[in-house]
Amino acid sequence: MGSTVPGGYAGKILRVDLSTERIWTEELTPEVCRTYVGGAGLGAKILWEEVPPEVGWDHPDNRLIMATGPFAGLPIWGTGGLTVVTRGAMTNGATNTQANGFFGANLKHSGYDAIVIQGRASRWVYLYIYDDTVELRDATPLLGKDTWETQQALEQLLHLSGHQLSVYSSGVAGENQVRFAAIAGDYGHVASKNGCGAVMGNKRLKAVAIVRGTKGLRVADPRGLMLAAEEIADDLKYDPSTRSLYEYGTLPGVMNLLRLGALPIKNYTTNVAPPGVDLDKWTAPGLRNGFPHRGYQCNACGMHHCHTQVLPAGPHQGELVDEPEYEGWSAGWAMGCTDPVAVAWLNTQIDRACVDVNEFGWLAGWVMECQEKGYITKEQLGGLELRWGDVEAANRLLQMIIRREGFGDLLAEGVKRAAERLGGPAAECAIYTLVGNTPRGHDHRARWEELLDTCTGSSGTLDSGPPVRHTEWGLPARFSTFDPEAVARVVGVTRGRRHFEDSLGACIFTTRTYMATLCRALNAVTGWDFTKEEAMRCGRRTAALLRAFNVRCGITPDLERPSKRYGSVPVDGPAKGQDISKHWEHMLDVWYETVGYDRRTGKPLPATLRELGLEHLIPALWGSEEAAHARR
Amino acid sequence: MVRHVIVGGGTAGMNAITTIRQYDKGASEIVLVASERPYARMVLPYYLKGDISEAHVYTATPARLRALDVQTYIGRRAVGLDPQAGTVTLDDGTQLAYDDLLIATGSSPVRPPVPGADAADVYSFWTLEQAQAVLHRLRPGCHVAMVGAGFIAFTILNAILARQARLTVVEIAPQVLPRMIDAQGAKLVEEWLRQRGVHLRTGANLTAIEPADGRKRLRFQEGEDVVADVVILATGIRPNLEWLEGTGLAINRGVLVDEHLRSNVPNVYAAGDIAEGRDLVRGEAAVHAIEPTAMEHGRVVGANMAGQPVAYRGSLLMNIVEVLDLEIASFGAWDDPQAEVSQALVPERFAYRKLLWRGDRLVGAMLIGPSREVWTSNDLGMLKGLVQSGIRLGAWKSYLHHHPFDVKRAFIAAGTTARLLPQTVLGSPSVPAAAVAVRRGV
Amino acid sequence: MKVLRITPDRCTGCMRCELACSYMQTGTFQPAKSVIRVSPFEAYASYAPYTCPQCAEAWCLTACPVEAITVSPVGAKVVLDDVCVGCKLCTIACPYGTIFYNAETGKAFKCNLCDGQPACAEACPTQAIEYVEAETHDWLGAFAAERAARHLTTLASA
Amino acid sequence: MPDAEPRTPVTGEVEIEAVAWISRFVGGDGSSRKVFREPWQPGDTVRSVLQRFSARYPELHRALWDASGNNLGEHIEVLVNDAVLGIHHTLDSPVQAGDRLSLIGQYMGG
Repeated sequence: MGSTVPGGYAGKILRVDLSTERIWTEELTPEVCRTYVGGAGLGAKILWEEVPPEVGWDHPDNRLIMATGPFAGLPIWGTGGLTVVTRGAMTNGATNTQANGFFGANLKHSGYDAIVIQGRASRWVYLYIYDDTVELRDATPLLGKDTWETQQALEQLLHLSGHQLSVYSSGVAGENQVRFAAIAGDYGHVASKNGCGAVMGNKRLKAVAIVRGTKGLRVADPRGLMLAAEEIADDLKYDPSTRSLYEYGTLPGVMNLLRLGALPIKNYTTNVAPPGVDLDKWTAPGLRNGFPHRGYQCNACGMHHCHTQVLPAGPHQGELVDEPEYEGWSAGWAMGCTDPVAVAWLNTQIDRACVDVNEFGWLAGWVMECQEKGYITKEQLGGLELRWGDVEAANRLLQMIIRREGFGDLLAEGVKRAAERLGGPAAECAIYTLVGNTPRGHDHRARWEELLDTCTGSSGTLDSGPPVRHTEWGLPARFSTFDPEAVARVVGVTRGRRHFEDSLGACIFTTRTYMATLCRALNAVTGWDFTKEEAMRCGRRTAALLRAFNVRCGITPDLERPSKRYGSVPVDGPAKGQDISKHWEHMLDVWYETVGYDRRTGKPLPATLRELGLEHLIPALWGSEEAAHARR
Repeated sequence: MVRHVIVGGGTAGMNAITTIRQYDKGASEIVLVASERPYARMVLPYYLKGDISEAHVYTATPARLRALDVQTYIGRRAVGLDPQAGTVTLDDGTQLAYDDLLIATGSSPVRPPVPGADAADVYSFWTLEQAQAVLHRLRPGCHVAMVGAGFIAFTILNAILARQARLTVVEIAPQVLPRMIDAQGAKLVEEWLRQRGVHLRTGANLTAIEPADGRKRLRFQEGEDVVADVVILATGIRPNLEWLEGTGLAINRGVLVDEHLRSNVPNVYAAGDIAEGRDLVRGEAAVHAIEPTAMEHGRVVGANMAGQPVAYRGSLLMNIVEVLDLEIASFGAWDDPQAEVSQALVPERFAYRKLLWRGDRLVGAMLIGPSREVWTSNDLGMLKGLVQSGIRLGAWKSYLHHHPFDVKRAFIAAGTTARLLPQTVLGSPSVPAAAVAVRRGV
Repeated sequence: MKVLRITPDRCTGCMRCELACSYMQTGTFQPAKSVIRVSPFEAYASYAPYTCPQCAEAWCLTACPVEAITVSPVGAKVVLDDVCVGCKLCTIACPYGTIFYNAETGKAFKCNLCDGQPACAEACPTQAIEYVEAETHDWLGAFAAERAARHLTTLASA
Repeated sequence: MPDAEPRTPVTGEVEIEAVAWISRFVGGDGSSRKVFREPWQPGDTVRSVLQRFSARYPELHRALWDASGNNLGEHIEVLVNDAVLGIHHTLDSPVQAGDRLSLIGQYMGG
């Protein structure tokens, strides 16, 4: 253990060069810890420093960073995950995307805070980590296996069971560099955004397998840590805004968003549930208790969030599946499927195939609509009939995509590229941003804050996320989602919070407490004296780094807008008639001003960079500092 | 007042004394004859390694023996037994009359029949005295030749290496630990030792030990000589039975005893290395010259001598030794040639499990794995529990056959805990030995 | 006496008990040194912690050649660190697999019920582990037999 | 002295619907929904009806309003006749008999 790092840190970054099969470690300095904390912050720093613009997502020099943070492996709820930072395949820009489970805890207990992978292997390998034993091993026997099979195979090979081994892999989708391939592990935890799994596949890295290590983690103030952990837990349990999350995870989202007009139904063609759907099955208790289920929590987590369930009926009765998150359920609705059992099955097929569930939802929904309207023919799909709600057909499409078979090869490029390739009326039905990503599983036409956030995010997904305890920043408790000015300001002011959360090595669901509370926990772990202001500055620093990275990669503000369908006007439901397009430019004006970025070029302004301690980016972004001064 | 005479102050003898007192609270006379001050032989390697002081080695201080109200003949050796008269004769001619007698005289090391093996400066490592002599000779950088690669030899490898000595181990058998693990396991252990700088020579037939300029030269039937600064012999032990010849005691490899550890001679019991009693797994009589058997024998015989008719289920053969943080253990019928075998080997993790089956019962097991591994000591105990309990594993047999490393799941799901909870030796809660004392004058 | 009552149905496999336990035992968060250990059943869908039953006639205690294991005021069988030499006889004597050897300290270690305030029970977010007055019992057997059946069919045949 | 009070002429009711999770705060089990009928009073606004209603359910009150008790807190969304607040209605918009107010938990996913 590095003697100088603060409490909570293992003190080492594991470096792997797949081209040369060289493995080494790098000490983490206390300064880097304090400045970037970990996870997304640490990843952003490395990405900026080591991936120049000419290194695209599929260049061997691209870095695949799997980082934890100071909370990982400690008894704070939900502290087993990892944050993947890389130059992603969907936008060819930055991504940071989180998965949970036990990867992070196991990595920390083996003595590492992060893994940085570069190069491309000359053979398929998997990375084996157990304390000081770190090896690249032949992955030939694992090829063609899905994420669950890969983990099972390694458990059998290594003779380890349960949480003694964490395996994160990218499935067949990763092997075939499907653009929206994800990285998934621990049976149901997915870092899904921006094609991080395609990067993994491009590097010929089949999996990362970490044995629960034997090293100890010290913290500055153990008693303080336990108290802060309890404080966070109590807040999650008892605060009205998080109580339903505590009891049901994201399940309540389906009914809530349906009532708000934000549940995406049949590829944004309606916001009203079809008649005859038993909506009681879709309430949180309905979804939870409609299946035999058991809690399946991440490291040290007391939430009743992640669950495993057994399919109670249908053609796959008796199969064990991961209880879908809201996003999984909503992907079903996007395809017009209103049978929870069918959606639950499909969701696990998507996890195992290892693609982003949202992207697949939009893709399948889009193909269904296009086939119905005759824009895509059965012949084009190799004889496949894809009718609304048919999950078996959707799974066949999924299998075509991950193997890049026939039309699947085009669809494997994701919604935007496939739509642009097809053009015509088909393209007009497709949901995506011009940067190249797609939204979460919401109808953002009834959630303007997330539409703006999704388009302006630098990570291939939304950056700010739903506002959490935003009154901490002087914002009003409630704002109308259709108030362009208020929305843009909230998204701007809260930008950085999630980056900070995503640097801690904790799940972004268990950090839904006050920033001040998170700081108390962080300080107990590290011995620092973070205030919520410093924490927010830290998060904004990460956001600015990722933004600077994207600008350097050529992602400019003109791409920050929704596709035609994505930015259209709801035709029915609670948000009928609301039209964001009229307000779009103004929203961007307000947002840019709030975050301190340049409206024209997208760059963080020199003053912003200085405020965030990122002066060293100014020459690279702005040329000489004088020029920058002259500009602003 | 009943008079118990205990010959031997090792593990069996001391456990017997403590157990008698636990039951009778002092209502009997106890006489202990011991050739040395009672000490724990298992602890000698740690003394040699320098982890503990000499005082730590002793199991029964004079104060403890007083507290237990034991009359002692320390430094005395029993040389004769007259069952008709009910007396034991000591080496100084003392005659001790007994109402009942426990023979627990243990065993002694065997020196190989090789010229020079009996020299005074060729050491055994059995008694405290011998351990002290070896200790005295070990210097950093000195070259130690260990003759024998069995359990006893292995218990002291750590100590020798911790003292920064160079080590050569020579063994006549084709593998190390021939009476504890199979050839496949031995290969793993040998590789582990070689990687850590131990020089191994198996299949080595020693022909002579000769003086060589203050050092010793070991000659072999084949291959180069070994010149060492210190030679330690660890070539086996045999029970100390000589003094019992002609007494009418039924003796096979040891003194044959029944389930109450009684010999064929009335009022004469035997326990520990010298006793040949029931083997738990195989059911037949066997000498188990191991510490756990000595302890259990001592407790059972103590209870019986105190008038508690405790029947002993039998002793389970088990050995554990750790070399440089590699755990090596075997249980029960680990070498049963008729048993069905399940095994798995992960060479890169130095992990090995071997399970031996009769029907769906586990009759023996072998385990090798690094100490730091989470499941090593877990599996150790659970394998012991499965063999000891004799539980039928049913469908779990097939599971264990495919997953010999996943002992825990099968152990738990078979309900082994419920089966084990009532399976005890004496059937009464343990009392720490230090808490057992005779209250005089009550 | 008060024992750790385990209700396996409530366990979600979060391993928080292992973290809390290892902290109490070693001063660092180091689950490899936890003396309560969570086992998977039913193809990963269910988990349950397992620890020392504090059996009355304690195999570990009687096996120790140097009397390094004794009974604490709360009835736990505890290892006296300054007496233990690390000979591991207790680890092969205990048929439950719940006494361990620490290669770093060279000592045996086991559940000591944290002197009457077990950290695992306090840390468990679902009350799967409780410290209550009860008879020691095979808390997991029936649960595991039922839960693990699925695992037998799905994996053993592989 | 109820007789001395001027009687409020009740000419209708406003429907209040606690959806799914929010029904927990008004005696429900969190599944499905719970519907109440609140007597309409002249001059009622969205705010006044909700304040009157939530006064009877302390848990709901705490979740629905901010510290001032006058503005919505961050936890519950309000629909008026199935339209999100902010489209046709604000908190100060008049409510008519027969209108329906729906209370929906804030979405915490994504």
